[in-house]
Amino acid sequence: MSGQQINPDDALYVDMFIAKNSQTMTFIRSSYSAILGLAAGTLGLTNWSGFIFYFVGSAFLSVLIFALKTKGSPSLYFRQPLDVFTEGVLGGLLSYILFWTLLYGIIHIYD
Amino acid sequence: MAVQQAPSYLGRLACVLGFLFLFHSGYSTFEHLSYLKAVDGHESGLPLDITIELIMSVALFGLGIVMVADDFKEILMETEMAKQSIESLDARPSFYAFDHRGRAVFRNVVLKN
Amino acid sequence: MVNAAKVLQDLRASAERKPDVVVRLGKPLVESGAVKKLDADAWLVYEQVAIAALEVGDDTLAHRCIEALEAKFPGSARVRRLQGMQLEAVGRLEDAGEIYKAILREDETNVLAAKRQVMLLRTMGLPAEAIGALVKYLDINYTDFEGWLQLADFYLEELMNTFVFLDQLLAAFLRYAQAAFCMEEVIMLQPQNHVFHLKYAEILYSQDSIGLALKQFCRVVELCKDHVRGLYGIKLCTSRLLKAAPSRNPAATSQEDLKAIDLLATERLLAVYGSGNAAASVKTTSAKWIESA
Amino acid sequence: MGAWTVIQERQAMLLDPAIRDWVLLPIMVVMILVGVVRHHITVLLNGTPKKADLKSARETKGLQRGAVLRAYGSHLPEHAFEARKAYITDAFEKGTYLKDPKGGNKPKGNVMQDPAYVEGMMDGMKKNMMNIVPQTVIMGWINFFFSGFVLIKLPFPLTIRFKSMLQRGIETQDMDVTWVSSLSWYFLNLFGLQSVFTLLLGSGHAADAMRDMQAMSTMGMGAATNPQMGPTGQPQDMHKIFLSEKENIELTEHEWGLENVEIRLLVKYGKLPRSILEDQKKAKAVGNASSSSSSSAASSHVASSTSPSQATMAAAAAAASASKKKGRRQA
Amino acid sequence: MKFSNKAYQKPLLHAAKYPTTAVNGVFLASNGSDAVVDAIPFFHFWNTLTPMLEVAMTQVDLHCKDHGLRIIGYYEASDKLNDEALSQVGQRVASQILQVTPDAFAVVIKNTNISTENIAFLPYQFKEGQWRAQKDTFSGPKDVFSLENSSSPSLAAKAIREGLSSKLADFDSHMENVQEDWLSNKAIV
Repeated sequence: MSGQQINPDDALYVDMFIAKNSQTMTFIRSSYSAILGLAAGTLGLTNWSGFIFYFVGSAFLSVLIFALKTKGSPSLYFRQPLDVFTEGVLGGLLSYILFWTLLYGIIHIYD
Repeated sequence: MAVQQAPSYLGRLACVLGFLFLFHSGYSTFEHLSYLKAVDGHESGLPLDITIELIMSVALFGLGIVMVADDFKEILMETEMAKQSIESLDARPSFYAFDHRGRAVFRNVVLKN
Repeated sequence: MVNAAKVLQDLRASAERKPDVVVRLGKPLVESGAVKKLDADAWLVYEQVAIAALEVGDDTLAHRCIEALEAKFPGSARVRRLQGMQLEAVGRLEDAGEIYKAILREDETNVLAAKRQVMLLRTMGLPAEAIGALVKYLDINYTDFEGWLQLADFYLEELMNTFVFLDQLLAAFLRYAQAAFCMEEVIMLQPQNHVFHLKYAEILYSQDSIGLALKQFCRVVELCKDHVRGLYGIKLCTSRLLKAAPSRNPAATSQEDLKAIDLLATERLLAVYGSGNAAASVKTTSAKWIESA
Repeated sequence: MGAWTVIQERQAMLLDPAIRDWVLLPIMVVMILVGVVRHHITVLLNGTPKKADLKSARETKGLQRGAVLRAYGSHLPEHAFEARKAYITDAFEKGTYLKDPKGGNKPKGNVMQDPAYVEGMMDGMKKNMMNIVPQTVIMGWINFFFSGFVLIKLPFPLTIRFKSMLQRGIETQDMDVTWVSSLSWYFLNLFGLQSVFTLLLGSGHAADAMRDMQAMSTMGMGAATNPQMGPTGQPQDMHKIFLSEKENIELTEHEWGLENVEIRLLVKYGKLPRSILEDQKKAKAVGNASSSSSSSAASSHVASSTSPSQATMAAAAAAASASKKKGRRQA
Repeated sequence: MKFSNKAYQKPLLHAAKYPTTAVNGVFLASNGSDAVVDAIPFFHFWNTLTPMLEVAMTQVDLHCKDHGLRIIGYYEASDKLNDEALSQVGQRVASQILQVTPDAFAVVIKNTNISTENIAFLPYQFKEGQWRAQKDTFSGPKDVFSLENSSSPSLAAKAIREGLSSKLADFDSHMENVQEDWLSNKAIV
């Protein structure tokens, strides 16, 4: 069992900053999914249209992050550049459903 | 390093405005629906203006929240290390001594900005 | 005001020791009371300004900061440590020692107080005892790389002093070897930090292990692109090794590699000096050095 | 299924707005408030870390020393690594780092008599209680007052399998799956409010539903994080751990990371093709395989490659390290 | 040895810029005269390590050849307040200078005098096989060690008060940022 090899090809990362960035991502994603949920509920979306709305909204947000936050070069901030588009999307889904249901119920179910 | 950045006031404004518009359109929808129910009309989709307001508010909020959030940090070790000087990496703040010349040098000096 | 707080924060983060700058910026903050607007950061600023004030001899300012901290956190070990430092600064070393002892009596694992005790011994002019205390501390808190760095510096500081009994060269060799040992521990704890490799490399060079030093200097530049000090180190080592007879040690760098590395360092150094707008005289001097070495 | 939901849609129930005002929203608000309050209480509780004693700190740090050497020893030159290896294996063998170097061999009889263990367990219990109690209370509150309430309807259809989950507390066969009972609304909130807490409290907050779930399953196991306790909560024989670490260290072969650093540097600056490194790696792998295939060949290989200069160097290094250690001890 | 204002001021500013660590550097004189015209600051950390000292010394040598100067002395300030002894490292460097320049000297900065009107230099000369502190110097223009401008100490104190020291660059800071002009330090003269 040999010790850890020094491999020049492995880029080295600052763990603290990886965590910090994913925190920032979670912050953006979760607040936005709550807002998206409110909007979807107000619109009275049901079934698939609601989920499609969420993913379209998330894609829009990803583009915003890509353009404004990473200035078009996500590899500087994420280990995989695609993380900009995927990180936190599924995590926000539960909040989205909650607020979607809430507003849908308040506006469209109750009289 | 955990350096706070100046908050983005523009971003905050966008968030607040987005939320207000969202609230407004939600209220409009509510009123619209209760009106429909009052006149016993049939629910058939929302009016276009409310839909547009909703979409706009969501977009505005997205823009705002992205601006409000902290900037990303560059995660490559090399860029981070290259930014720091030898003195800061070799620093040992818990091992400060006080018998150095600092007190003598600045004893007669009023340190002003 | 916002700006001063920001600079202070940067200085805290980088841990650079610029007490005069901190006092220049922090004094108006503390005296005007603007520091309270910084919320949670305020207490960090108080601590930072207090220590800096002690370093430049502004005892009233230090006292003010420490009192504010004492009022907020009565009896806190960290504040009492500051009070100890205050006593240290004015030369009441015995009283300071009592404070640290009291802190350790309550919590024997308080590393901050233990470290202060080490520095207290040094201030008392007992470097050997300070080294002993630090070695004892590191035997317990093995992972504290700051402690190892300090121990390395203690050994290097010893080099400044006059040796009475030992043959000077042998003594110097020993000190360098001890410092190198400490740096090895630091490198194991923080292998990605190029500065520690650099310090280790310079110690090895001082110790005349040029071959090893070269490899460490190379590692520095590998970890931190175009690191000027590292490149200078490489130049120095290669020129010495190329002049000397080729080593028979199979682990040593081969002649052709030496030449290639030498060329590379030359090229990078010239590029670094060429890209910035360094002063003309500095540029010509360094260029001459680079080409002659 | 589609047809089924359409029919259900037509026979929609009418919900009393009072339910919305007095049940739906209050549950949500209470959950948010409880989350915030609990966060602050947890912060307060964490404010007083318990004091460790010096000897057990030394014990754990000593063990760490071995682990660090194994993981990062490759950054050191050969002589430095070997000197440390020799020192640490010796120290571990003798139990230098043990709390009680002489009698450290026997584990204590009854764990419950060890105050440190009991304290650690109480600490973990306290934290877990902080997680469980509020949730249990809210659940009891909802069960007591609002059981059997239908609160809201999901805007999307679900299969029949979700019925038991969403309509807890309502025993009807025919109601559409998308109607949500009060208890299920509670669960929906528990998971969906994460983002709200992130916004209110910042991330890493204590009002984390996932943590609640874990707390429920590891109740009373708070002391498991204590390094002296095995996974079963039993104190372990530290000397045995040290000995096994010693064996690991002995098995660690030193492979110096700076062996080819010059080449790597040249590659980094594009002076040499990248393939050179791969060729080297392959050559090394082949060399290793052949040397391990027959031990006698390996030993002769080692013997032949040890040139006189190397031998003297190793001796000098050993001497230097010995003197260093002596120096440190004397100092 | 007559110290010009520049040669007196730079070491003090160097010591004031890094008040917590030991600093060192060299003095330069014109060829064929013993007037000390300039000083070049070297290091403020890792003073006991030799590789960068070698680089700095050879670079200063080259600089001198270009400007018709020679290295004539060495200065250092201990990090400890009351320490005015020439350190081992200082003795070694000064002895090296001595091999080339027979009139070489060393100066230890008196930390207590840095921002006062008093002269803050304690000169050392190599006599009878070792480096000895020369007490009773700087008493007048006829002395072995003297100041070209008698108001140099107060000028230096004023410069420190005004924070001029932050503009000084030594070899350590030059290697962190090659833009910094450590050889002539034009920003402070």
